[in-house]
Amino acid sequence: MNTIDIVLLVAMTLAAVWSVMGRSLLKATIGLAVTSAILSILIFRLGSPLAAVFELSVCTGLITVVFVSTISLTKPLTHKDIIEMSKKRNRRFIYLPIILGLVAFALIRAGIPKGLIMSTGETVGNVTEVLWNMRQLDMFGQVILIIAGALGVVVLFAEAKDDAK
Amino acid sequence: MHILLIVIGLPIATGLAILSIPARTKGLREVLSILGMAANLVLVSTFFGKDIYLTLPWAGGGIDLSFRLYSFNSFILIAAAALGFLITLYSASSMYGKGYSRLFLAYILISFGLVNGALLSDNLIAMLFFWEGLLLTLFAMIAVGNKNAFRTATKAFIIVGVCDLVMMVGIALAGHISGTLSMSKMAVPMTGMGGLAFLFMMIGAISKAGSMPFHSWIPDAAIDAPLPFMALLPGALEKLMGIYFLTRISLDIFKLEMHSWASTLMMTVGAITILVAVLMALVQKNYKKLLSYHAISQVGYMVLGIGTMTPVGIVGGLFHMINNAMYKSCLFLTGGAVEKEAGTTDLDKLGGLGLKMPITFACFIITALSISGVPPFNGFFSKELVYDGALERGRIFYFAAVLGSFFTAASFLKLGHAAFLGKLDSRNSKVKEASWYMLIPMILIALSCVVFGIYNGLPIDRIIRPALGNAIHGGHSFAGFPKNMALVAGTVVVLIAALLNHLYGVKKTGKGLGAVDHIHNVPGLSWIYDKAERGYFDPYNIGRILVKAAALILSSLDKIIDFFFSNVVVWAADTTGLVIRKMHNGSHKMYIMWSLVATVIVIIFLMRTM
Amino acid sequence: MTPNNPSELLYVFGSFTILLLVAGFYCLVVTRSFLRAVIAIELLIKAVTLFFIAVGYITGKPALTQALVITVIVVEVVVVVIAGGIAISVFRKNDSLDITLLNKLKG
Amino acid sequence: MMPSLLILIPLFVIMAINLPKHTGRRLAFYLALALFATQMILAVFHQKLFLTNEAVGIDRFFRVDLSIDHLGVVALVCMGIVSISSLFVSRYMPLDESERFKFTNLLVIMSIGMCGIVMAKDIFSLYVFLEITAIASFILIAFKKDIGGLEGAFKYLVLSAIATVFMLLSIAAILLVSKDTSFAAITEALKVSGSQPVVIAAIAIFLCGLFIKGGIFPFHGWLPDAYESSPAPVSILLAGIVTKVAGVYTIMRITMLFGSSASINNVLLLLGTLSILVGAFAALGQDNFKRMLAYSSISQVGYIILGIGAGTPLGMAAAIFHFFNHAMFKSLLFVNAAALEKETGTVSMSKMGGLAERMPVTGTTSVIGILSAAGIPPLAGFWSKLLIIVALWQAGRYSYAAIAIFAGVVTLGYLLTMQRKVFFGKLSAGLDDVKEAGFGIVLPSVILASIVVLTGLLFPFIFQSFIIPVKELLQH
Repeated sequence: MNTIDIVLLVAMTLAAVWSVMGRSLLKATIGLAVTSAILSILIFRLGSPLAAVFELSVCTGLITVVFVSTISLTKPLTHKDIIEMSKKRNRRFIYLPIILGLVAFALIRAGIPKGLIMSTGETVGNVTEVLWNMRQLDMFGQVILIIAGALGVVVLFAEAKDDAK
Repeated sequence: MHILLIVIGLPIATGLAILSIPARTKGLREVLSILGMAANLVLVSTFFGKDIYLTLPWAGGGIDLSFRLYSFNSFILIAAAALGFLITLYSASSMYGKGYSRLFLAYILISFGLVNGALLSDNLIAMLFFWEGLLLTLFAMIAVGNKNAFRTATKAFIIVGVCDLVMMVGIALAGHISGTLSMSKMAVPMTGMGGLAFLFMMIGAISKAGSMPFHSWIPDAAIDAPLPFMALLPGALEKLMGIYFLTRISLDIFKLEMHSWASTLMMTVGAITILVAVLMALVQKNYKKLLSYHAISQVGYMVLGIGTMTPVGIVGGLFHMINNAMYKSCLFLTGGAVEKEAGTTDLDKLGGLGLKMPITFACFIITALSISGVPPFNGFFSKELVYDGALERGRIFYFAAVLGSFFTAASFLKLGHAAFLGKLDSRNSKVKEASWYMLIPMILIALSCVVFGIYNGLPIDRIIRPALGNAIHGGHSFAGFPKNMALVAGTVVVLIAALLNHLYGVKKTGKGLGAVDHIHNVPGLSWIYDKAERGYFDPYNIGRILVKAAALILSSLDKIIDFFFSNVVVWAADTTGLVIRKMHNGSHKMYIMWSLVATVIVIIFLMRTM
Repeated sequence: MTPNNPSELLYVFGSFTILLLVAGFYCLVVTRSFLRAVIAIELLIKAVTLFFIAVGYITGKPALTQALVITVIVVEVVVVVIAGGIAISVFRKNDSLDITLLNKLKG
Repeated sequence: MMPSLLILIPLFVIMAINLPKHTGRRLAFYLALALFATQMILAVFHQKLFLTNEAVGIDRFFRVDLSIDHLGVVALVCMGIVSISSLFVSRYMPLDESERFKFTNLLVIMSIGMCGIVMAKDIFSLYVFLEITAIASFILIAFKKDIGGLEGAFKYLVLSAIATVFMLLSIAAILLVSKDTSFAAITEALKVSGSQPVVIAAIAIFLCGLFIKGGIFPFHGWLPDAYESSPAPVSILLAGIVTKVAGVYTIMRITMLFGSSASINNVLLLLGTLSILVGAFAALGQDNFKRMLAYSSISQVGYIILGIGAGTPLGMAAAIFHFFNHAMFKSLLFVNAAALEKETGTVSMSKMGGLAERMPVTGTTSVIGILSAAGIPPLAGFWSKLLIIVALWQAGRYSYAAIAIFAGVVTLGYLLTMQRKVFFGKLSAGLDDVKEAGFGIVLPSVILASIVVLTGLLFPFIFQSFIIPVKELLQH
C-alpha cells in the first residue's frame, strides 16, 4: 500500500466525475471505461489478479460495447443540441464536485476509525478452488442469470413483430 | 286456609267472580258485591282485638309472607270494612244500569282485598306488594269514569307511583340497616342513613294519605272519577292506610323523640297542608272539587297530630282519622245524591235544594258541622285533642290549625247556603229525594258521627288506647269533654267569627256562593289564586315541562354527534388519502430520494440505539 | 504513507468508496438521460467492487472476495443488458431517452 | 435426494422446453404446471423425501448449502399456488403463441430465483437469487413493451439497483468481521463483534435494501407503478408472491440472522405501522383497480412487518400465517382484476358498475377476497390479523396494536367502496356484452377463494400443525 494506490484511487474518482459530468453520452461511456480500467489495475495490485482480468474484459469491454450499441440505436443528438443541452446540464451537475469536496473534507477530519476488530481469516486455496468448490450455488445462479438475460434480450429487443403490429 | 288468608282472599275472589258474570244478568253483580262486603265486615269484626301471627316462606332472604293481626290494625280494618260496606251499598244503587258498574264494583272488592293485605302484612315487602296493587286499582277506577278520565288516571298513577318508588328505596335502606324486613322486629336509629330511610318512607305514607305536595291528582279526580271512588279511596281508605303506615314507622320502626327534626318536619307539613288546602277549597265553585280539597286539608290535621309526638296529639290524630273517614265519605255521598238528582255539581246551577231533598240536607248539616269542629259532633273532640298536642309543641302550629278550622267552617257555610238554601233554581224544580239505598248509608254514617261525638270514650278508650299500648299515651284517658277550657273557648270564638264572615259575605254579594268573594279578591291572594287555579304550582306539570326540555337538549346533542361522524371524519379520511396520493407524483427521482433519506435515518437510528 | 495496519487501509479504501457512492447516487438522482442513469448504477457497482476487493485484501481472504466479485460482475452485466433493452424500447415508444417523461403512473 | 433438487428440476424443465423447438413450445404450459405441482409436493413432504442428509447421488459433486424449514415450506407452497394461477391466467391473455412460451420460461426462471431465496443458507447466494428474481421481474413487467410497463420496469430497476448496492456493501462490511458469508459464520461473528459501528451500519443498510425490495413505506415508490403497469398474470405473480418472498421473507430470515434486537424491532414496528396507514389511506380514493390493490398490498405487508417486529415467536408465526393468507387473497383479487380488465377492457373503477350479475363468479370470489383482506371472521384474514394484534399486545406494544385495529376500519372502507362501485349498483353503459371470464381465469379464482375460506374455517387445525411448529423453529 503506497502512494501509487492513492494516486490511482484519485484518478479513478476524477474519471468517474468526468464520466458523470461529460457533455455527450459517448464521453460518459468513455469515462466509465477509463474508471473501469483504473479499477482493474487497483484490483490487480490488491492481490486479486483473476478479478482484475474479469473487470477489465467484462466491464471495460462488454459494457462499453453495449452502451455504444444502445447509443447508436437511439438517435444521436445534433452537435447544437449537445451544446445547448450541456449548458442546462452543467447548472444541475455543478453541485457534484462541491458535495464531493465536502464529503472528502469530512472524511479527512473524521480520521482513522479505532478499535476495529477484524477477523484475520487464513488464506484458503486459490480462487478457482473457492469458486468451483465452495461457491457452486453462485455459479449455478450465474447460469440461470445468463439464460434470463438472453430471454430478456429476445423479449426486449424483438423489434420486428412489435413494430409490425 | 288460615283466617288471615281468607280475609285477604275473599274480597278478591268475589271481585273476580263479579268480573266473570255475563253482562246480561241484571242486579246479580250488585247483590254479590254487597254480600261480599258484608261478609268481609263480619269476618273482620269476629277477630277484633285478637293477636294472630302467620308466616309463609315466599322469596327467601328475609322476604317472607308474614302477617300479624293485633289491636291497632284490627280497628283500622273494621273502620275500613264498615265504610266500605256502606259505600258499596251506595254505589251499587247509584251506579245501577251504568255501563261501567260491573268493572267498578269488581275493582272495589279487589282493592279491599289488597287493603286488608297491606294492613295485615308484617313484612315490609309483602306490604309493598299489596300497596302497589292498590296503585293499579286506583288507576283502573279513575280511568273507568269517563272518556277523558284517562289523563287524570295517568297523572294520579305517575304521582303516587313515583312516591311509591321513593318509599321502596326507603324500605330497602331500612331493611339494609336493621337487617330484617319485618315491621314488628325492626328498630332503625334515626342517625344518618336511618334518617334518610325515614324521610323516604314518610313521603310514601303522606303521599298515600294525599297530603301536600302530592295531592294535585285528587281535585282532578274529583271531576273525572265516578263519585263513589272519591268517597271510598281519597275520602276514607287512602287516609286510613297512609296514616296507619305513618304511625307504624314513627312509633314502631323509628321511635321518634319529641323534639327530633322528623317530628317538626311532620308538623310543618301538616300545618301547611291544612292552611293551603283549605284556602284553595274556599274559592271552589264545584261541590265535589270543594270537598276534595277539604279531604286534603283534613289530612293535615292527622299528620300534625301524629307529628307532635305527644300522647294527646297522637290519640287526637288517630281519632281524627276515624272521624274524617266517616264525615268525609258521607259528605261525598251527599254530593253524589245531589249530582244524581240535579245532574250537576256546579254550585251556581244549584240552589234551594233543601226543601226538595230534606234528608240529604239533614245529613249534610250534621257532617258539615262535625267537619267544622262544632261541638257535640266527633270532629270537635278530635280537633281539640290535636289543638292540645299542637299547643304543647308550639303556638304557631296551634294558630295554623285554628285558622284552618275557621276557613273550613266558612267554606262549608258557603257550600250549604249555595247548594241547599237560597231560592230554588228553575231548572231543578222537578228534583226529588234520592232513593232509599243511597239515603240509608248517609243516615247511618251521619248518626255514627253524632254517636262518636257525644260518647267519644267508645272510640278512644275501647279502640285507640289499647291499640297504642301504655308506653305512648301515659295511662290517662282523653275521652269526655276536653279538659282545657281555654281551647274550647278559642274554638267557639273561631266558629262564631266564621258565621259572621259568612253573613257579611252573603249580605255583601246577595247570594250564598259569593260569601267568600271578599276573601278571594284580596289583592295579593287573588293573584296566587289565579296561578293556583291554572295549575302553576302543581309539581306534576313542572315535572312534565322539565322532561320535555331534557328531551330537546338530548336530541340536539345527538344531531351534533351525527354531523361529526358523517361529515368531519369522512372529510378527514378523504383529504389524508388525497394528500398521500399527491405525494406519489410518479417521478422516480422522488422515490429514490425517499429511499436514500430513509436509509440515512435508519442507519443513524440503529447506530445510536443498537 | 508507509505500509500500514488494516484499519488505516480500510479508512483509505472506505472513504474512496464513499466518494464514488456519492457521485453515483448524485448522478442517478439528477440525470435526465436513461443511459446516464445506467452509467450511474455502473459507477455504484464499481465502488462496491473496489470495497469488496479492499476488504478481501485487508482481512487476508482474497480468494473468497475474488469469487464474489466475479459473480457480482456477471450479475451486473446482465442488469446493464436488460437496462439497455428497456432503454431502446422506451426510445421506440417515446422517441427520446428523457426519463422525466416516464412519470405517467402517479396518484 | 436433497433440497437442491428444487432448483435443478426447473433447469432441466427449461432445457426440455427450449431445446426441442416445436414440441417444447406446445408442452411448455403443461410442463410448467407439472413443475410447480412437484415443487409444492417436494416442499410439503420435504422431511420424508429428503431423508438422507449426507451427500448421495447428484449431491456428491454439487455440494451446496440449502435447507428447508417451516418458513420455507409456507413460502414454497404459496409460490406453487400463485405461479399456477398466474400460469392459468396467462393462457387467456391476448398473447400469441411465442410470447406465451417466453412468458412460461420467465415464470420458471422466476420460480428458480424464489426457491433459491427461500432455501439459501448463505447471504451472498441470497443476493444472487434475489438478483435472478429481480431480472425476471424487470423483463416480465416490461413484457408487453407498452410505455406504462416500461416506466414501471424502469422504476423497479433503478430502485432495486439501489437495493443491490446496499446489500453488497453490507455483505462486504460483514466480511470484515466474519470468516465466511454463510449464515452460520455470520451469526458466530456477530456474537463476537456485533456491536461495532461498521457492523451496525451494515445491518442497517441490508435492512433498508430489503425494505426497498419489500415495498415498505418510505421505500415503496416503485410498487404501485410496477403493479399497475405490468400485464395481468405478472401483477398476480408480483403481488401474490414475488415482492413478499424477495422482501418480507428475506426480512424474516435477516432479523433471525442478525438477532431481533429491540431497536431493529422498533424500526420494523414503526415502518410497518406507517406502511399500513399510508397504504390504507392512499387506496381510499383510488380509481384504478390495480393501483388500489397495490396500495392495499403495501398496507397488508405492513401488517406482516408488524408481526415480525413484535419480536415474539407468536409474532413471527402470525406474520408467516398472514404471509400465506395475503398471498392467497391478494392474488385472488388480482385474478379478479385480470378478469375484469379482460372483459370490460378498462381498469378504472368509475367506468365499471353493476357487474355482479354479468360476472357472478368473479363477483362472489372478489367478495370473499375482500372480506378476508379486511379481516372479517370466519375468513382466514381475520385469524392472522387477530394473531398479529395478540402478539403485539403480549409484547406490550399497545399503541401499535390499536393503530393496526383502526387501520382495519379504513381497509374495510376502501375495499367495500371498490366492491360497491364495481359489482353492485346498476350496469354502467357500454358493458352490456360483458360475460363471465373464461374458464382459465375463473378456475384460479375459485381455487384461491376456496383456499381462503378453508384456511379460515379449519384455522384451529392449521394453528396446531402449521403455526406451532413455526414457533418451535424460533425457540432455539
